[in-house]
Formats: sequence, structure tokens, C-alpha cells
Amino acid sequence: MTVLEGEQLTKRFGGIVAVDDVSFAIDRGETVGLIGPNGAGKSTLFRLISGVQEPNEGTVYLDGNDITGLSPHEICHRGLVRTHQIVRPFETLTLVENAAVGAEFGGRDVDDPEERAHEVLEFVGLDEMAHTTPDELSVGALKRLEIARALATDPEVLLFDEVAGGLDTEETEAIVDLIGDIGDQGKTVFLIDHVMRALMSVSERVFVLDNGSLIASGTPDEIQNDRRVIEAYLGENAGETAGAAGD
Amino acid sequence: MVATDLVVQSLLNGLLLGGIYAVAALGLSLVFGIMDIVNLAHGHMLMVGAYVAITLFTAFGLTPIVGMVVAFVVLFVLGMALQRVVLKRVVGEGMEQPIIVLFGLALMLQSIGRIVVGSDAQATDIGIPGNPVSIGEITLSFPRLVTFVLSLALILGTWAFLKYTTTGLAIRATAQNNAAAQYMGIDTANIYVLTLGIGTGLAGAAGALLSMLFPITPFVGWSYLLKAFAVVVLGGVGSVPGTLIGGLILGVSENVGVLYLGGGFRDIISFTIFVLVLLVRPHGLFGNSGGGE
Amino acid sequence: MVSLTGPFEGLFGDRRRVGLFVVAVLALAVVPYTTTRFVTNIFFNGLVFVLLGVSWNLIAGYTGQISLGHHAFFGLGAFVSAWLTTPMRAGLPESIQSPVLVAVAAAAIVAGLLALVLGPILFRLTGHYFAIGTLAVAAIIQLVLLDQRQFSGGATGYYVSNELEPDVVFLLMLVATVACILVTYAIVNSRAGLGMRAIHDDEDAASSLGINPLRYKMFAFIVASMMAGIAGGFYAQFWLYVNPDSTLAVSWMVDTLVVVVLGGMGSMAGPLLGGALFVALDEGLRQIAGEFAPVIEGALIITFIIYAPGGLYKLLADRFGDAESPAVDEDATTDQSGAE
Amino acid sequence: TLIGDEDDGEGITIAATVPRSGQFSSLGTAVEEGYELGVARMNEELDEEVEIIMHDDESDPEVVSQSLTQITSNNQVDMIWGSFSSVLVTAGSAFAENQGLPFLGAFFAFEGPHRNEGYEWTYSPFPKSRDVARSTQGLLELIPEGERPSNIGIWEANSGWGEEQADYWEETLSGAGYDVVLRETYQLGSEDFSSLISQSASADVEVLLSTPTPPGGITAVTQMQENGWAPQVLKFVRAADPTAWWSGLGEAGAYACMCPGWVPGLTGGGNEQLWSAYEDEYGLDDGELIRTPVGGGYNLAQTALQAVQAADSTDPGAIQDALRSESFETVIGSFSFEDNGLPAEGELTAPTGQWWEGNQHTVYPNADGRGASDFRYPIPSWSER
Amino acid sequence: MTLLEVDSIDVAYGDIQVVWDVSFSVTEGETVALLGANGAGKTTVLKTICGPLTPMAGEVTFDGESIGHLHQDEIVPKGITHIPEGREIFSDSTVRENLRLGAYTNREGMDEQLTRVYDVFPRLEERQGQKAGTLSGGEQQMLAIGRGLMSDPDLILLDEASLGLAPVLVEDVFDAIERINEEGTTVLLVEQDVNNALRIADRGYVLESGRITLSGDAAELADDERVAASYLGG
Ligand SMILES: Nc1ncnc2c1ncn2[C@@H]1O[C@H](COP(=O)(O)OP(=O)(O)OP(=O)(O)O)[C@@H](O)[C@H]1O
Ligand SMILES: Nc1ncnc2c1ncn2[C@@H]1O[C@H](COP(=O)(O)OP(=O)(O)OP(=O)(O)O)[C@@H](O)[C@H]1O
Ligand SMILES: [Mg+2]
Ligand SMILES: [Mg+2]
Repeated sequence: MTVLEGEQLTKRFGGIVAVDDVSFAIDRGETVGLIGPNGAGKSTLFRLISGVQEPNEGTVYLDGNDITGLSPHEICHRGLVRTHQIVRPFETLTLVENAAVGAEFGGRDVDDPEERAHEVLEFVGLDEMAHTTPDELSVGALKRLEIARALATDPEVLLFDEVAGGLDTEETEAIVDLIGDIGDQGKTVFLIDHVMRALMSVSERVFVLDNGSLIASGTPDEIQNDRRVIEAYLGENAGETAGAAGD
Repeated sequence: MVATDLVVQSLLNGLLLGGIYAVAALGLSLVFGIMDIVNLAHGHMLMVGAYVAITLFTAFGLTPIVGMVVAFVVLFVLGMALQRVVLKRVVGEGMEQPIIVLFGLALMLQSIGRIVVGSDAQATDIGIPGNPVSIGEITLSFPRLVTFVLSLALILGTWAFLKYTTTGLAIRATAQNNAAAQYMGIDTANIYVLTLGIGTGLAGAAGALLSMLFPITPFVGWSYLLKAFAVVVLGGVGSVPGTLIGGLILGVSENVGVLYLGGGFRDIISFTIFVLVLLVRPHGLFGNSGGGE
Repeated sequence: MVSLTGPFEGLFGDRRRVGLFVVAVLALAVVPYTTTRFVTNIFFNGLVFVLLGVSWNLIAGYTGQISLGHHAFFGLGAFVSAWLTTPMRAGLPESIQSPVLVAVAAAAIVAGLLALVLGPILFRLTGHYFAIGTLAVAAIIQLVLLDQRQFSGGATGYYVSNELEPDVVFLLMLVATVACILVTYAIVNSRAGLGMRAIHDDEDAASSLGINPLRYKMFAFIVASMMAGIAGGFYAQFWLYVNPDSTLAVSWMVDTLVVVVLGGMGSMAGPLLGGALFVALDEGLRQIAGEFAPVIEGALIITFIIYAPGGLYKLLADRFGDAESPAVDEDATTDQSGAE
Repeated sequence: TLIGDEDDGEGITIAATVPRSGQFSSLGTAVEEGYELGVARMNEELDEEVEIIMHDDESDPEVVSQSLTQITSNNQVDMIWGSFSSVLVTAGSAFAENQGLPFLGAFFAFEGPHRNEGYEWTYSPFPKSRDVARSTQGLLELIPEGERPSNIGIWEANSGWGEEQADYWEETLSGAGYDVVLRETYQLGSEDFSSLISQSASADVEVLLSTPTPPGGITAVTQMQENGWAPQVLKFVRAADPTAWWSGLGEAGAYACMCPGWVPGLTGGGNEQLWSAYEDEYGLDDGELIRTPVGGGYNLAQTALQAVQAADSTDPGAIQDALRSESFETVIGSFSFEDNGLPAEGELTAPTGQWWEGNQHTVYPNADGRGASDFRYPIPSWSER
Repeated sequence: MTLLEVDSIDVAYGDIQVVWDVSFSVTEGETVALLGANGAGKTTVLKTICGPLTPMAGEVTFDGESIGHLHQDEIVPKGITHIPEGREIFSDSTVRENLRLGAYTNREGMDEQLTRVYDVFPRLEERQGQKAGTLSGGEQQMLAIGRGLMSDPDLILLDEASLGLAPVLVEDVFDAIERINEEGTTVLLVEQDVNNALRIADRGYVLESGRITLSGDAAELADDERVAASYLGG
């Protein structure tokens, strides 16, 4: 059953068409990857979905309702939340407060936001540091904090923009496991990443964006062997890299 | 109904005044745009520059045109010292810290001014004989023409400096990304010192120009600051041509506006325009708004 | 909107602090009866600064919206309360003549309404632009009132009369200040406070986690403006004179900034300490240094910012080590009379 | 409060503030000199010792109020003397009304507060707006009928007094057959008069009347010169009062008329004593005349002296009674007070001074004292000066 | 000939020391990789070489000259360019202006270098008039590298140059680095992508918790099981 749907979405910046007539549908509980060359329009597509920017044309449906043009907090209240490509913690709040923001304001009825905040921190493995501030965290931990905050809103759909970027192997694996766990809880995950071994290992389906347009979609295997995708994005020896991480 | 002559006359008066407004705001705009510091003491620095010119004028009979150069140099040095000794310690501490430091400075300058020169209004005059210039029914004040030309020269000079010199390029780069500028081999600490020097030096020069037209007291700082803000916002922060246009818009709208609304509205007109522009174009008429994430 | 589950836990958790706070308030309460009017005036102004500081801190320190127009709400509050206790002078019907408390309440409400109207417009601006925009709006309000002599008395000002002794007004102001401090404390430690602090740190991130930034900014703005209105209302009733030139002057804003920064921004105790320090500095220096007082004051402000950027609060907290995390500090005690 | 609790009964203590700094600072010294000379005179004539405590009020009404609070908190004050301009004087007066202390205020012409504030303790021995308007008419009538200009221009300061004075001028002068061809408001404190000048030139203004602040007036004349326009008669009430006028403008300031309450050239009413006391105390150079605010301040002391003498007591109520019922004779003339503290209508002539060769001379009414001279008219165009 | 010599440096942020006794050297013409987990101190070492950080102890020598205590503005003209981690670009300037700024210390060679950069990253030429702040993440990364090349350095320090780049581009970037190196520029690079890094590097050092724990030929390291264990997720 479709939970998130984009219909003929287009976003232009001056002469540049960053997102060009993109339509897609994601089923409830699915984990879907989004890849594409730099500047393909991936982050822009996420911004259109999450309400940070409004599309020039097209419609976004969440649970069958039109959410185009709503502001980010309204969309969050309807159960869709995203993380940022560059981490954006609340610097002066402790980790538990960071997470509590999601629990308090996410728009779901949470009995005890603080308890919920500890739960999600526990889940991403940061609960021991609950009372410290983010400036003491490593990049990997900050990315996990982004995820924790998003989870605290108890969302239906999560958009992850490059949560594995810039992480070492160990951290990447931790994130991959985390995304897997989130998927196992029945949440819908839509994620962008250039780290193929991470993305391919968690995604059930993969969309490929090139130059603003959706050029392919399919299972990770199909995508990795798609000529067009290899040319536009993966490159010739991508197979090994992805394979190496195939676990 | 207001006579056409009067409208044209006011328009021209407004333009001449606007040139001065622009130069009075130029330093504020640069420091704001480049260093992201709102120089709350800008008006008071204008005042100091004006007193430099007044002192040279009354003590040595020096024309404020020369006084302007001296005022620039004096304030340039003051600005550099300010950055080197004080401000560099508070930038990056949040926007209110520099604001308070500069407020403290404004308070000091005003009180020192009061102690040193007293609170009587003083002025210079241009020191070159010149009659009002008449074109038909229209009369233009000679000192205003001279100050207008000098203002334009200062603005143009500043613009060319930023646009065409290597140092200017370095200043612009530092404004956008300090860390990156350092990676390019730019000594950004020095650039800041220089920028504040130029910003306050321009305030000094503008003060000297103002002393030719308006009486100066140690208390004029705040009102010039507000005017200068209006110009900066109209023109867009950090934009030199924008500052000129902002100044002209302000001068003209004030002078023509009072013809129709009455003199009591002079400042209300300018601040209302200022707020409207802020709302319609939050980054000024000629500023640009950043996008992306 | 605000869930106030146990907002005062931290505040009343520490007996010593509560004790200090109560002693300070009691000490202030006897000021009008044990000192001269001149000294009472100084303490009254101290209370005004504390209230302005506490309220500005809510919008600027906690919510991160550096308003430079706080004085407009103070000044407007002063005029509204002046009109209500002394309507005839503005040519208003005698029937609206009200007691001091009603007048001050009305001052708060009008200030809040103005914030309600201006907020959505001003909050289209961010950062420095918001600061400058608020400064300009305040200047417009001042100019309009200055021009509307019938209502403001113009440059000559507006004389106020009321039914209360100044000493009583002082006590009411003290009560109002304490109440506003408690309310601010409650807000900061409530759900709304969390939202405000999140907006302070990163508005976009807050928005994507479900916070409606405008709503909480407006909430902080309106509450802060109402408190400034209360301060203004009492100010008019205590001094019995308001003047658009000085009561709406930017110098109030500047002094408020100084109070908060001297005390420590984004902490509850900051404005209290700052208010006490500022008044002591201001008056003390005037007595000692005469015309050099403002020069010394300016130099001290600069020195403070450089060498004690966290303000007096941070200095004391570091020294006596009873600070919590700076944003949620619970040390709301300060001995005002001790700063004299 | 502790204010006024104890009465030592000894001597007379006067609290006063003067604008030593701020926009009226250029007049502060002269006002202070007038007070000092007047207090010396009081000490000579009274058995009791008279002391005056003066603070700087920074030309700020709130400082007026604070300073008076401070002085009365620390001293047994019997009387308060006002500062300068309606803005500062009304602040002092409000304080005095609250405290129930006799208050004397000069250097303001604004009648509004007297009518609206229900004054009981405030008395102003000083010519008021209506007197200024009448004396303006008298001044113009010094010009032979054939040459007399008829086009009046009024620059109305956007203040209560500015409006009141403009109303009186318009009413009095239109009544007398003049044409008020221009009446424009301007913002007090604004420094750009170029629009008003263009408007005046375009309306063919011959007589220019206004009430600017001292710096404002100086700027206005400078800008007239820059724009090559001048009226034939110029009267700037208050702006042309201080010496700063001449030091700021020099010859460009000549011809300007003022109404400072007192002008050198008046005789009687103690003027002779004032001159000799001044010479003794401060000295006068050759050809130098006493600055006008000195006379206004001195006149205040004379009024106080006569009130105390008549009351034969320092009791506030008794002094109040004396002020209400007695007639006074001072360097500015003879007058009594209305109940609201205004000098009784028609009793005071606002003497008009004119700047000439660095001094303020009495040109109206006709006087023959030191410094009196003939009214110089018309003002020549700038190119001929 | 040794171009860069890092001799037992200790580096700290305030009181927190993060680099202990690190020594290594880079010979002229070489490509050397500095590897390590997140937070190992790689960026810190690079920043110590190029100026922003100063070692508490130890010495950095470039071309026979001690540079440990110099600032960036003195170091860049000596021929070291640092392409920083993260996208330190001039967001309000156009792509072209960014590149011009890269040549701040090399104004004569600007045109030549511009051609070279456009050659390596045609995308930048396409977008030369666009405001850099509106480029996509990856485009910004390319710009940062291109800009670093503009000063025509003798030694280039690359911090995670492939971060956020599409796999095809990652290859392109590594190819470009190889080409730059072949043309005579010495390269010191920090990378997460160990495979690619060791593919183009001559030698490598492994940093663990602020200390160098392994070093050797690239080929040796690639085969070293300890490297494989920690970085290749094997
Ligand atoms: N505000 C903007 N103004 C102009 N152009 C923009 C703006 N935002 C994005 N673009 C352009 O739109 C295109 C798509 O950018 P987007 O950030 O969505 O790419 P992306 O797929 O996320 O790339 P990356 O993987 O590098 O992060 C890019 O060419 C970018 O330059
Ligand atoms: N400005 C700073 N202040 C304090 N500690 C810092 C600072 N910058 C980095 N650190 C700490 O120094 C250590 C080394 O950091 P560094 O950035 O050099 O690591 P890195 O190897 O480059 O890691 P990454 O792969 O994440 O880029 C880390 O523990 C980090 O937390
Ligand atoms: Mg992206
Ligand atoms: Mg690093």
C-alpha cells in the first residue's frame, strides 16, 4: 500500500531544472534508496517532499493526502520527518533535550517525552551521553543523533539524506544496522547515499536520479547491473566496491 | 497642489542630501557586510570625524576637504586599533557581544566628546567661496554640490578598491568564508583589521563632510546611526552601489515626501520606507538572499 | 499551549536559594520605608531594568531573536497606563479613567496586542535583519507618538496622576517583577521553553522536527512584550511623567542589552544580577566620577564583554560552582540590596 | 518618604536645575549668572540667608525631575526655580506641584501647561506666546507703512509650544491685515531646512517667524545663505537667544530678532542694579552687552524676593498667596499673575532684541538704555552683505 | 628529495591533546596517503602542516624550511595548498570567482590553471556563472578541489576529497589526482575510501587515536590484514 507518492514533481532554479517531472511511489514499510550523480536533484527532491521548498509543479501525497505546500512542521506532524545532509544538532541542548524536541513537537501523543527521548537515544546507542551537549560528539555520533531526533517524532516515513557520508567503515556499519532496525520496526525509509555498500545493503528498491529525472528504479541487483546507471553514476568498477560490502 | 518647480527643487535637494546619506552609511554597510558586525558606534565615529574636521577648521582654518582626509586617517587608525585590541576577541561570540562592545564605545565617545568639546553645536564651512548655482527657478546650494561630488568620489573610490584591487578581492573573499580565505593564503586577521579601519575611516570622512552642512554635537551619533541603517537596508548590506542608491532614495523620499505630508513626517517617511523594504526584500533592494541548505 | 508540569521543581528544590530570594525581595520591600525618595527611585529603576532584562532575555536569550525594539513596548505600556489613569489630558473621555492596576494590566494587553500584530510581519526577518527591523519599528512608534502631541504631550511630555502613593506603586512593581520572573522561569522550563531553545539553536532543524517556529517566536515575543508593557506601565505610575522622547528612547534598549549581557544571557539569574550591577554602576559612578562616569561605564562594559563574556552569572557560577547547564540554569536568586 | 519632614526654619533654600549640557547648554551659563546675581541681591535685601543649589539637568526633563528629587531629599527646600524651555520647565513644575512647593519658571513662552495642568504652585514671570505675537506685530509696525512687508511665513516646530506660538502669530498678524502665505511644520531636531527654504522662497515669504532650538536656528540661517534666500525680517524666538548664535554665524547672524524675555536697553525695574552688579561680578569688555538670559534669570530672583518680602515668611502657602495677589516689578517690567501662574494678560511686553555687531540690542519696545538701538530693516540679500 | 618532513609533533585543541608524536615524510613527486578511522587525527595533522594549528612539540619542515609556526598566509605562497574537509567555498561568489580566489597567490598563472581545472571538472565550466552556494554538495566538492589547484602548488593536501561524490566521480577525482601528481605535484591525501586511496598512493601511514601505528608501501598496506580489518569491513 502506497504511503508516499510524488506526482510529476518539478523544481526550477532560474534556468536550472533541479527536479524534472519526477513521479514515484513508496509502499508502507519499504526501505528505498535514492542515488544519482552530484547535482542530480536528490536533496532537492527531499526538500520538496519535506516542505522546505515548494515544487513549481506536481504534488506530494502522504497517506493519500496532498501535502504539497505545507510547511515542514506540518508535514512532520503528519508523520514524515527528515535528517539533514550536513548535521544540524541543537548546540546548546543536551542530547536528551535534542531528542525530546522531536518527542514533544513531532505531533504525536507521547505520554512522557523524556522517556521517549531516552528510548530513542538508547536505540541509536547514545543514551550514556544523554546529558552531554553535541559539541562533544564525533561525526558518526552526530549522524546517529540526527536519526534519534527524527525517530523521536514517531514518524511513519523517514527521509535520510546521506547519513553514512563521511563515516569510517565501523561507523557506517553501525548506521546500516540502525537503518535495518528501523525498517524492521515497520517504518518506511527513503534514503540518499553515495556510500554504495551502505545503501545497497539496506534498500529493497533503488531509484536513480540523473539530471533531475528518474532514469531507473529496481532492486539493488538490477540497478547495479543497469548500463545507464553504471555510466551515469556507478562507474565501471563499482561492482566490486558494492560487492565487497555486500556482506 | 504643489508647484512643479518646488517638486523639482526638492528632488534635486534630496539627491544632494542623499549622496551624503550614502557616504554616511557606507562604512556601516561594509563592516556589516564583510565582518557581520553591526557597528553601533558608527554614528559616534561620524561625530568624531566631524570634530576632527571642525578642530582643524577652527584652529588652523583648514578646509574640511583636507579635514576629511585627516579624519579618514584618524578614524582609520582608531578602527584598526579597535579591531586589533578589542573586537577580534568577541567576533564569533554571537551577534550581541560585538553590539554591546560597540555600544560601550559609543557611550565613551559621546561622553569624551562632551567633556572635550562641550555640548554646543559646532560646524565648519567649506572654505571655498561659491555662490548658489541657479538653473532657471532652481537653486542648488554650492556646499551641497561640493559635498555631493566628494561623496560620490568616496563611494566610487571604495567601490573600485573592492572590485579591482587584490586586497579588495581578499576582503570580499574573507567576507564570505573566513576559513576558506585562509586556505587561499589570505591573512584574514589582517583583512578584518583593514576592513574595520576602512569602515571607520569612511565614517570619519563622512563626518567631516557632514560638518560642512549640519551642526555637530557630541549627541548626533544615534540619529545618524538610524539614518545610516535605513540606507544600508535599502541598498543591501555590503553593496557599495546599493548604498549609493539607498542614500539617494532616502534623501529624495524625505525631501519630496515632506512637501506632501508636512515636515513632521520627515523621519517617519524614511523609516516607513525602510521597514517596507525590509519586509518585501529582507536583504535590501540590491542584496541577494542565499538559498540552499 | 504550555504544560507546566513541575516547572518550579528546580527553583524550590534548593532551600538556600529560595531563602536568599525571599530575603532579597523582603529587603527590597522595605526600601521605600527606610530610605529617601532618591534612593527609592534608584531601586525602582533597578526593578524596571530587571523586568526589561528578564523579558528581553526570553525573546533574545532563549529564543534567539535579537530584538532591538523592546523599548517600544516599554514606552507604549507607559503611555497606555498614563492615558488610563489620566485620560483627560489626552482628551480621552473621563469614563475610561482607571485605577493603577487596571491601567498597568491594560498596558500589558496593548503591548501584547501590538506584538501580536507586528510579530508575523517582523518574523519574516531573521538575524541581524530582525534586529534592525525591530529597531526601525520602534523608531517609527516613537516618531508617531512624538508627532501626535495631543496623545503624548509631544516633546513636553505627559504628566500622570493616580490614586496611589509612590511607595505603593513601588511595592506593586516589586510584586510584578517577582511574578514575571516566576512566569519566565516556568515558561523556560516548560515544553514551550524547549521549543524556544531549539529555535534558538537551529530554526530549520526545529521546524523539520515538528516545531512551528512562528508560533513559539510569537509566544516569546508576545509574553516578553507584555512584560515590557508592565514595566512601562508601572514606570509611568511611579515617575508620574512620560515623554515620547525619553520613555520611548533607544537608550532603554541599550541599557536592557547591557543589563542582560553584564548579567549573562540565556540564564535566569543573568538579568537579575545584571540589573543590580547596572544600577549600582550607573548611580555609583555618577556619584564618584561625575561627568567621567559614562566614559568609565563604557570602558567597563567593554572590559566585561572581553574578559567575562558569560556575564556576572558565569563568573559567580564558576567561582561558587553551583551552575547547571547555562541554558537551563535554575539559580534565580540574587541579592539586589547587596549590590548597592 | 522623608521629604519635607523636618523644618529647620533657617534661611531660604532654592533648588534649581540649569542646562549646562545638552541642546540648551549654550544658554546655561548666562541663566546661571542671572540666578547668582539675583540670589546675591536677595541676600542683601533679606535678613535670612538665601542659598541656591543648582544641578545640571542635561537638557533632559527626566534629569530635571531626578535632580530635584535628589536636592529635596537632602535639603530643606523652600522654593524651586525652573530650567529652560517648556520641556524642562514643565518637568520641574510637575515636581513642584506634587511637592507643594512654590515654583518660578522663566525662559518659556508656552501657555498650554498653565491652562491645562491646573497649576497651583507654578508662576512664570516671563512673556508668553500671546505677548510674543503682540510684540511681533509691534516690531513690524516700526517699519514705515509703505515699505512694510505683508507676506508672513511661519515655520511651525512640531511641539506644543511651536503650534501655540504659530496659532498666535497667525491669528494676531492676520487680524492686523498681514497675509500668512506659508505655515509649514517641521520636525524639531531635524537639521535639514532646505525644503522649508524652497517652500518659503516659492511662497514669497517676507517675514519669517519660527521657534527653533538654538542649533536648529543657526543651521537654518546657514542653509538660507547656501541657498541664496533670505527674508526681509527674521524672528527666531529662543534660537537667537544665546551667544552661540553670533559665534556660530558671525555676520550672517546679524538682523535676526529674538524674544528672550529681557534685552539690554530696558530701563527701570532694577536694570541699573543689574548692570552694575554684572560689571562688578563678571566684567564687561568695551562694547559688550549683558547676555539676554542673565536678565531673565535675574528677573526670577527679583520676583522671588518681592514675594518673600510680601509674605514675610518662607512658608510655602504664604509665598503662594503673595504670588497670587501681589504686583511685581522686575527688569522685564511690571506684572501680576493670573491664578494659573501666567503673567496677567497685556501687562508684559515681550521685548524684542536684534543681533547687531555681536550684541543683542533692544529694538522693540522703544527704549533708551544701554544697548537700545533702532530696528534694522530690511535684511539685505546675501550677495550684498 | 624529501619535500615535507613531519618530525614527532604533538598537537592539542586547548587542553585536549589529539596527536601524539607523529612523524612521517613525503618525498617530492610522491603520493602519500594518511589513513585512519573517524577522529583519528588525520585532519588535525593536515591543519598542523598548512597553518591553522601549531604543534605543541615537534617540527614541520617543508623544502628544508621550518614551517611549523607559520600561518596559512605565509605557507600558501611557499607552495602548499590545503583542500579542506567540508565545503569551504565562497558561497556568494560565482564558481569562476571562487577559482580566481584560488589563484590569490598565483595571479600570473591563473588562466593556465583555469584551463587545467575546467579540463579536470567540465561540470565547473558549465556552471561557471552560478553562485557556488547553490551548487549541489558534490559540485561544491569539485569546486573546492579545483580551487586548490589554482595556486599551482608543489604540495597539495587533500582531506577526504571523495566525500559525497558519486562513484563515477570518485573515480574521476582519483584519476585527476593521479594526473596532477604525474604533472609534478606532490600529494598528501587523507581518505576514507582506502581502496582508491591505496590504489593511487605510493606509500601510506595509518593513524590510530592520534598515533602512527602502521606505515609502508601502498601495496603492502593494501594487503595488510590489520588495514583490511579496520577499514575494508572485511
Ligand atoms: N537554491 C538553489 N538555487 C539555484 N540552484 C540550486 C539551488 N539548490 C539547488 N540547486 C541546483 O540544483 C541541482 C540539484 O541540487 P541537489 O542539492 O538537489 O543535488 P544532489 O542530488 O543532492 O547532489 P549531491 O549528491 O551532490 O548532494 C544542482 O545543480 C544545484 O546546483
Ligand atoms: N576544534 C576542536 N576542538 C576540540 N577537539 C577537536 C576539534 N577538532 C577535532 N577535535 C578532536 O580531535 C580528534 C581528531 O580529530 P580530526 O578531525 O583530526 O580527525 P579525523 O581523523 O580527521 O576524523 P574524520 O575522519 O572524522 O575527519 C577528534 O577526537 C576530534 O573530536
Ligand atoms: Mg545532496
Ligand atoms: Mg577529518
